[in-house]
Amino acid sequence: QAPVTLDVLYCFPSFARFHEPVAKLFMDANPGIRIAFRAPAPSYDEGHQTVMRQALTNQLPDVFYSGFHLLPELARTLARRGQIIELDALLAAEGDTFRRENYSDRILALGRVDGRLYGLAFNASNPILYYNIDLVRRAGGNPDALPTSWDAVIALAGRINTPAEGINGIAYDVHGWPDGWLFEAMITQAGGSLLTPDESAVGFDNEIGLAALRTFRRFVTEGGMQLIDWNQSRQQFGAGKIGIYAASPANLAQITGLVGDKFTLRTHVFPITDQEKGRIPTGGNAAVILAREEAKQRAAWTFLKFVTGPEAQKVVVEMTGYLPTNLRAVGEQFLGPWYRANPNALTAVRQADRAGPWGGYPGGNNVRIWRAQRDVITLVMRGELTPEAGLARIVAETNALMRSG
Amino acid sequence: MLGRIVALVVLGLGGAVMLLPFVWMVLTSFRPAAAVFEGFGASAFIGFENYARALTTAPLLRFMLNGVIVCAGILVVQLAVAIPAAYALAKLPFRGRGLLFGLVLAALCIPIQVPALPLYLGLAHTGLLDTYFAMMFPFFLSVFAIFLFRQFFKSFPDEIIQAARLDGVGEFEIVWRFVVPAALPAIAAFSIFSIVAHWNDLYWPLIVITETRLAPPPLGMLYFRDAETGSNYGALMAGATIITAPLVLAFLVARRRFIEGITMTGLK
Amino acid sequence: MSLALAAPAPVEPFALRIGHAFAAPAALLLALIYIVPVSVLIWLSLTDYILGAVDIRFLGLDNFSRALADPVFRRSITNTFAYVAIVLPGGVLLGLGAALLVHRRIRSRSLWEVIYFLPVTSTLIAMATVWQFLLHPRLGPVREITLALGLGEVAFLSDPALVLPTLAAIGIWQLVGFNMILFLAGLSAIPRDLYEAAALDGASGGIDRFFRVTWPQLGPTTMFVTVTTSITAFKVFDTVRVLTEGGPAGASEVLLYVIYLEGFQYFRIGYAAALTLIFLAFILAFSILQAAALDRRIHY
Amino acid sequence: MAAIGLERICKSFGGTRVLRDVTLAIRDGEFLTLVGPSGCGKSTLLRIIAGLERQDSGSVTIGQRRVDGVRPSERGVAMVFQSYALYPHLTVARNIATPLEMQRLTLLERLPLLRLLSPRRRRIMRGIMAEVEAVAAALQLEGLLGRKPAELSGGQRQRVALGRAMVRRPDAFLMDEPLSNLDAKLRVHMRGELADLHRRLGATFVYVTHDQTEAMTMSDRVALMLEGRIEQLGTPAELYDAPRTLAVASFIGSPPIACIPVRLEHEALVAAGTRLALRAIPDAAILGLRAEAVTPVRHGTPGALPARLSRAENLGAEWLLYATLEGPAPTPVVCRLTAAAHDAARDAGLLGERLWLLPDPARALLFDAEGRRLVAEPLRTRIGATA
Amino acid sequence: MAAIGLERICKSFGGTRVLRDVTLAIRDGEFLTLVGPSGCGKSTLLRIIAGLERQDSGSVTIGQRRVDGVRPSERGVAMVFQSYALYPHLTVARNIATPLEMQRLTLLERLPLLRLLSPRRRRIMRGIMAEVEAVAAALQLEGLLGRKPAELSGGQRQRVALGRAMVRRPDAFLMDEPLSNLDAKLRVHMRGELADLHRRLGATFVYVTHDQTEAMTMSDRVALMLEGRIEQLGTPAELYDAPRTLAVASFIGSPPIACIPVRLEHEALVAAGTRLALRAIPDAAILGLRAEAVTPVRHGTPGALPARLSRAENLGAEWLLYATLEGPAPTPVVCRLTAAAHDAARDAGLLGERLWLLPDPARALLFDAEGRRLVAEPLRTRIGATA
Ligand SMILES: Nc1ncnc2c1ncn2[C@@H]1O[C@H](COP(=O)(O)OP(=O)(O)OP(=O)(O)O)[C@@H](O)[C@H]1O
Ligand SMILES: Nc1ncnc2c1ncn2[C@@H]1O[C@H](COP(=O)(O)OP(=O)(O)OP(=O)(O)O)[C@@H](O)[C@H]1O
Ligand SMILES: [Mg+2]
Ligand SMILES: [Mg+2]
Repeated sequence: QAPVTLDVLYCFPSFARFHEPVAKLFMDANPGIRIAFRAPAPSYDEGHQTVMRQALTNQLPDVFYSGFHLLPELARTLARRGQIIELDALLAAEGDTFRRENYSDRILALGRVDGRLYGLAFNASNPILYYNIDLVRRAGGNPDALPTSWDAVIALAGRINTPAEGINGIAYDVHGWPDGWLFEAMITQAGGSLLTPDESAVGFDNEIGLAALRTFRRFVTEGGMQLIDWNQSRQQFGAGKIGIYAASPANLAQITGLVGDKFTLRTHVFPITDQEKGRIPTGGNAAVILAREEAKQRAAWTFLKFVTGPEAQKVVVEMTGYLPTNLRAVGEQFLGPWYRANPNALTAVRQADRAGPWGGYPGGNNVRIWRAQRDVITLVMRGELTPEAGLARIVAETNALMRSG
Repeated sequence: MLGRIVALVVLGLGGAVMLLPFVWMVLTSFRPAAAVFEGFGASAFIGFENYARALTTAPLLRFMLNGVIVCAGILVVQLAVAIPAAYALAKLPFRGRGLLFGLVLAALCIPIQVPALPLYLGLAHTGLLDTYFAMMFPFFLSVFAIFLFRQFFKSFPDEIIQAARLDGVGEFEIVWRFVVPAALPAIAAFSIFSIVAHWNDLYWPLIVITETRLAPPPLGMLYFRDAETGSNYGALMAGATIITAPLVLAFLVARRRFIEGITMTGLK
Repeated sequence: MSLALAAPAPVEPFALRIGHAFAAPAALLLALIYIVPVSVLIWLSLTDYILGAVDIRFLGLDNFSRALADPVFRRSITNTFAYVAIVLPGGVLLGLGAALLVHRRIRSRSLWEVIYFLPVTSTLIAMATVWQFLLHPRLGPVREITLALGLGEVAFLSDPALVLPTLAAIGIWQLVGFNMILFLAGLSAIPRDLYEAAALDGASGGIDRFFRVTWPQLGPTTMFVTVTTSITAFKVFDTVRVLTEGGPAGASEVLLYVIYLEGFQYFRIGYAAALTLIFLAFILAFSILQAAALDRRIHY
Repeated sequence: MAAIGLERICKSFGGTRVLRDVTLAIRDGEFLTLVGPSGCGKSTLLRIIAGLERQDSGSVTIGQRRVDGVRPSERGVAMVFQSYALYPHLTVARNIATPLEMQRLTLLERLPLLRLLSPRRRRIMRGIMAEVEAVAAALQLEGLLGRKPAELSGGQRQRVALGRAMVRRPDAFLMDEPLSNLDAKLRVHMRGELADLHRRLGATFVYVTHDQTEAMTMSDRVALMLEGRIEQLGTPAELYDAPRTLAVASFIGSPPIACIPVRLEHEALVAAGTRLALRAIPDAAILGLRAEAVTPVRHGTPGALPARLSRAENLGAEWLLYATLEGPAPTPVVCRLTAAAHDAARDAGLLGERLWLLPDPARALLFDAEGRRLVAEPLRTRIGATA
Repeated sequence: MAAIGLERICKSFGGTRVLRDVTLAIRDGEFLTLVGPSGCGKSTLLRIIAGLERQDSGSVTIGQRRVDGVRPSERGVAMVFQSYALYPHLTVARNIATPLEMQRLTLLERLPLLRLLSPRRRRIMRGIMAEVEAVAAALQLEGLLGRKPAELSGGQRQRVALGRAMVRRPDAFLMDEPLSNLDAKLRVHMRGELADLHRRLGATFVYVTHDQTEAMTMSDRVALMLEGRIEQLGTPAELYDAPRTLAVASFIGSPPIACIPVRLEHEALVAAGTRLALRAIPDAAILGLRAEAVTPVRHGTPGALPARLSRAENLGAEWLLYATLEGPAPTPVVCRLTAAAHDAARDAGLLGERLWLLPDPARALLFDAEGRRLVAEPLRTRIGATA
C-alpha cells in the first residue's frame, strides 16, 4: 500500500496540544498513513467558513473536525455538492460488535444529520457548574450537598453575592456565549426542545421557554450575576470572585490552572428540572471525511476510528476535561485511574446519560439565529424586556429566519 | 515653570495610559496561571517559563520568519512599483497621468475588505492559495506609497533630473541613483507604515492560508487564545511580547528618519 | 529658408515614453487589485449569489433596497457614525495635544515619541485579552479609578450604552501615537519667525500663539490626519470582532462587521457586496467632504 | 566648438505662448548672453537648446547637425544650473565623474554591487579619475574632491557644477543664471572667473541671466529677450548706447533711464516747459536720459531742466541724485556724479533743494510714441553693426 | 520716538561667543544700519533689542526705560522680518490689524467662534480697521486688503510687513534684511521707499543688512560689525572715506579696495619697486587703493605703478579695469573710469595691455601691519577734480 497523506483541519489552534500527539500515536500505529495538519481555524465558525469557501475552490481537507452545531449545515451543503462521505456503510462494515463496544448510540447520534451518519464525535462536553467551595462555605452552603435544582442554585448564589467585596453569586453567560449551547441547555433540561417535532417552527414557544428566560433574569436579580463578557467571567471566577460558574468541562484544565491553590474548586452536575425528559446538549466536534480519492477515504476512515478510539480519547480527555466519546476509554485500562485522581472531571461523565444532541435549526441560518436570540436574551437579562415580550420576540424572529434561510 | 510641570504631568498621565496595557502584558508574561489576574502588584514570578512555552507550543520563530518574508516581500514590491509610478506622476508628462492619479486617490479610500472576496476567488481560480504570494498580492500596490512618494518627488529639484539627463543618465538610473537616495527618509517613513500594518495583519492570511508553515505571527497568537477551552494567558502575553518586540525595535531604529520623512513629504 | 526646414519634426523625447513604462506596473496592479474586484463586486451586488450556490439570479437593485430597510444594517450605520464621531475628534485632537506637548520637550522627546507610538505596534489579539482584564468591572485596575470618581463599577465592554465609546477609546489609544507623529512633523516645519512676529504683535500667550500661528500652519497636516483617521475609524472591525462580536445586544455592530457576517458567516455574497458598495460610498463621500471642507483652510 | 543655430523656435505651455518665433545664430566660440526680465522665456530657450524641453516648431542646429530629437546627452552641450543641481549624496569627485561614467561604463558596470565585479570598470574609473583631477585642478578644487556638496560654500559648489560641465569637453556651455545664488561679492569674483574660463576653453557659451550687469560685463554679444521675442541682439555697448527701442533702453542701465515726454514746438524740443538744447527729430515723443547723461548746472543755463531734489545716495565712489522734474507731469530723473564731481558741484552751490539738470546732447536718446528710437544722422554709424 | 541704548551686551550660543561686549547708542529718530558679513551677529543683536532673544549680560534701554525682561510686544518696537513672517491664513487687512487686535481685544474676544458673541469686539474692530486702512493707504495697499499673502508679489508682501509694523506706531522699527528676498530692481525701489518712510515717520530705524549698498545709501549712521564686535560706527561717508581699519575698508566699497604692500625706503613709500608720490607715514605697511583712487596715466609719470590689464568691464555708464600690479608679488588693482573718462583715456592710448596707474594722494589710504589706518593729519577737504 502506497503511503497516503491526509490533510486534516481542526478548529482552535490551541487544540494542537492533543491533536499533535494523537496524530503521532496514529502514525506510529499506521506507518502507511501520514497526517498533515492544516493551519488550525481560530474557531468553529471560522473553520466552518473556511471549509465552505474551500468547497467552492476544491481545496477541501481530507478530514475536518466540525462543530456539532454547524455539522448539519455543513453536511447538507456538501452533500448536495457530493463533497462529503456518508459513514453508515463504513461503520456497518466493521461489524456490530465493534460498534457496540466503542460507540454509544447517544454519541453516534451526535454525528447524524437527517438520519445519516456523517461524523464521528471526537470531543464532547455538556455544561457543568463550577463552584468556589470557599465562598459556598462562607455563605453557609454545604459543599457536599451542592444544589441540584435551579431554585437552590439561585438561592445559594444569592447568599454568596457580596458586592461590597466584589464577589458575585453566579455567572451563567448565556448572553455572551458565542453559540446557543447554554440557551439550549436551559430549554432541554426542562424537557423542552428547540423545534416542534415536524421541525417547522420553534418548540419552546411555551412555558418552558418562558421559564428559561425568567431563570436568566433571576440570575441577575436574585443570584447576583453581572452582565459582563464571558471571558471576563471566567477570569473573575478564576480570581475567586464568583461563586458559581457555568461552563464546559473542557475548561477544567484552564480553570484549575487559574485557580491554583487560591481556593477549593469543585464541579457539579447541571441541574435538571424535568428528571424524566430533561436532556443537556452536547458540545464539541465530530470528524468528517471530505476526501475524494478512495485510498484517502479508506485511510481517513482508519484515522477516524483511531481518534475516536480509547488511546486517543485518553490523551484528549486528560488534557482538557472533555467527555470521552469512546465507551472503552473510561475503562480501568485507560482513564479509570485518572478520573480517580481528578474527581472534578468525573462530573461530566456522571451526567453523560442525560446528554442529548446539540440541535440546530434547519435552513442554514444558525449563526444568524443565535445572534438574534442572544440580543433579545441580553435585553431580558438587563430587564429592558419582560420575559414574556422577550420570548415572543425570540419566537417570531427565529421562525422568520428559519423560513428565510 | 508651572506650565512646564502641568505639561509634564499631562504627558505623564497620557503616557501611563499608553503604557498600561503593555506593562500588564509584560508582567503577565512572567506570571504563573494562578496569578494572572492580580493587577499590577507584586506577585509570583516564574521567569521565562511562559516564553519557553510560547516558543514550543507554536512554531513562533517560524511564524516570525514568515512575517519577515511576507513583510519584506510586500515592502520590496511596494517600493519597486510605487517609486517609479510616483516618479512618473510627479515628474514625467504622459497621457493618462491625471486619470491614474485620480484612481490612486480613490483607491486610497478603499480598505482591503472591499475587494477581498473577488480577490480570494481569483487566487483560488489560479491555484495560488496557500502561498506567500497569495498573502502578499493584494498589498503589492500601495496607493498610499504612491501618494506619499509623489508628494516627496514633486519637491525634488527638476534641475538635478535635467542635469542627470544631460550627463547621459537614463531615466531609470536617475530614479535609483539620485531620487531614491534623496527619498530615503520618505522610504523609511513608509516602510514603518507598511511593516506595522502587515506584521500584525490577521484578516487576510486567515482567508488565504491553510498551511501552518506559512502562517504569519498573529496567527501564532491564536494558539494561545482559545475560546473553547480557555486561553493560556501567560503564554499568550509572552507570545505577544515576542512578536511586538521587532516592531518596537524597528520604530526605535527608524524613528528619526521616519519623522524627517513625513516632514519632507510635504504632509506637514 | 524653406518651409520643410521650419516644419516641426522633433521626435518625442525619451521622457514621454518612459512615463508610461514607469506607471505601467502600478496601473496593472491597480486594475488587478482594485478595478476588477470592485467591478466583480458591483456585478455580484445585483445578484442573489450565495457562496456555494449553483444558480444565480439577477436581482437588480433589490439588495440595495433591502439593505436600506434592514434594521440590523441601519443600526450598524448609526453605530459606525457614532464610533467615527468619537474617534475622529478624539484621535485628531489628542494627537495634536500630545504633539504640542512632546514638541517642546527637548531632551526627553524621543522617549515620549516611543511611548506614544507603542500602541500603534500592538497586536490586537493579545491586546483584546489585556483590555478585557484592564476594563474588568470587578478585577481591572480601571475599577479603582471609576470607584474613586464615584462612578461605581462600570462594565465598559458589556453595557450597551458604553460599549461603543469604550471601543472608540481603544481605537483612539491605538491611533493617537500615529497622529502625534504626523503632527510633530507638521510642527517642526513651522517657521520660527512666525512665532517671533506673533510675539512682537503681542500674541505671547500660549492660546494666542496657538490660534494665530500653530493651528493655521498645521492646516495641511490636519487635513491629512483627519482624512486618514476617519478612514481608519470607518474601517473599525478588528476590535469589534475580537472584543465584543457586535454585542451586547448589537450595540457594537458596525458596518464592516455586518458585512463580514453577511459575506463570510452567512455566505450571502450578493447582499454583502451591496453592503460593501454602500460602505464604499460612505467612505468616499466622507473623504471628499472633508477634503473640500479642510481645503479652504490651507494656505500654501 | 560649435556654432548654434535657432530657426523660428516657437513654444507654448498650455495656452501661453512663451517663445514666439525665435531665430538666433550663435557664433562658434562666442560668449552670448540671453538677458531679459523674469518670465520672458530665457530658460525655456536654453532648455530647448539642451534638449530638455521640446519646441513646438522650429529647429535647432549645433555645429552642422540638426539636433531636434537627439537626446540631451548626445548634443555635445553641457549645462550649468542656477541651483547647481549637484548630486547631493555623491562626492565632488563622483559628481564631476558622472558624465564620463555614463559615457564609458556599460549599464552592468554601473549597477550597485555588480559593478564591483568588473576589472574593466576599475581600469576605466582610474582613467576617469585622472581627468576629474585635471578638471578639479583647473578650477582649484583639488582639496575638495572628497567632500559632499553640502559641505561646500556657494562659490565652491558653483565651481563643481562648472567642473561637471567641463569634464565632458562639450562644444558649448549653457548656463542658466549660474551666479544668481551667490552673494554680491562672490558674484563679482565669479564673473571674472567665468570670463576667464571662456577665454581659456574657447568654447561657445550661452549664458542666461536677468542681471544686466552680468550681461554687460561678460558677453561678446547680448540678446535681450522680451515676452518671448528677441528684442535686440548686439554687443553690450550697442545695447547701452544704441538701444533700438525704449523697452531695451529701460531694461539696460541702472538706475533706469528717465523717460521725459517731449513735444516738438517750432522745430525745437520742449520738455516741462523748457526748450532743450537738443537737435529736434520729427515724431520725437520721449526723451530718454540716463543718469550720466545729465549734469547739474547753474540756474539759467539754456536747455537746463528745473527739478526738485528728493534724495541723494552716496555710494562711496559716486553719488546718485534722485530728482523730480518740475512741470505739469512730474517725472523722476536720476543724476549720477562721481564723488569728485559731486563735491565740486556741491561746493559750487549747485545741489540745493532745487536744481537745474542739463541733458548731454551726445547721450540723450529720443523715441517716437511707439517706443522706437529715432536716430539723427551722426548716430547711424554706431548701430550699423547690429543690422 | 525713542533712543535705543545697548550697554556691554554679550551673548553666546553654546560655546560660541556671538556678541562680545557690544555698546551702542542709537539716537532718537536716527536711521542706523548694522552691516557686516554673514554670521557676525547682526540678527542676534537686533533680536536682543526686540526681546526675542535674551542677552547673557549687559542691558538694553529703549527711550528712558530699561527693557531687560520686558516682553517683546511691550517694548514699543516693531520688527520687519527677512521672510516677512506674514500670517498666511489671514488677509492683508487682518495681518496688519493683528497687533492692534492683541492690544485692544480681551483674550475671550480673540478666541475663534467665541469672539463672534461680543458686540464690543465689533465696535473695536471697526476702529482698528479704520486705522488699518489709513496705514494701507500710506503704503498703497488699498486694493489688496482682501487678499491673502500668497496672492501678493514680493514687494507687496514687504509692504504688508511694513504695514503691520507701522500700525502699532512704534517708537522704533527693527528690520532684519527686509529687502534681501526681493529682486535687484525692486530692491532699489524699496530702498527709496524705506528712506522716505523714515523721513515721514520720524521714528528710530535699526536696519540690518549685509549689503553695503543698502547700508551706504539709506543710513544716517552705519555700525559695521565684525565677529560680534562693532568695528566702526559712523556716517556712510566716514566709513567709506575714513575707515578705521583695513577690515572696514575691505568690507565697504565695491569692487573691493586693493591692498598693496608698501615699504618705507629713504623716507619714501615704495610699492612694486616704484617710488610713490605719496606722503610717507612711519609704520605704513599697506596701501589701500579704491577703484576711483587710481587713474591710468602715461608711461613715465612719476609715482605711477606698472600693471598688466587682465579684463575690462563695460557697465554702460562706467568702466572697470581689472589689472595686476607687476612686481614680485602680483597684486590685483581695479580702476574705475566714467564712460567719458574711459573713452578719453582710450583715445589717448593709455589702455594698452600694459598700463600705468597713478594713485590719487587725496584718496589713498595707509594702514600699518596690524591693519590700523594711519592718518597723517585730519582728513582735508577735497579739492574739485575735473568731471
Ligand atoms: N513647465 C512649464 N509649464 C508651464 N509653464 C511654464 C513651464 N516652464 C516655464 N513656464 C512659463 O513660461 C514662461 C517663461 O519661463 P522661463 O522659465 O523660460 O522664464 P525665464 O525667462 O527663465 O524667467 P526667470 O528669469 O524668472 O528664470 C513663464 O511664464 C513660466 O511661467
Ligand atoms: N539659536 C541659535 N543657536 C545657535 N547658534 C546660533 C543661533 N542663532 C544664531 N547663531 C549663531 O550665531 C552667529 C551669529 O548669527 P546671526 O544670525 O546673528 O548672524 P547674522 O550676522 O545675522 O548673519 P546673516 O547675515 O547670515 O543673517 C552665527 O554663527 C549663528 O550660527
Ligand atoms: Mg529662468
Ligand atoms: Mg541675520
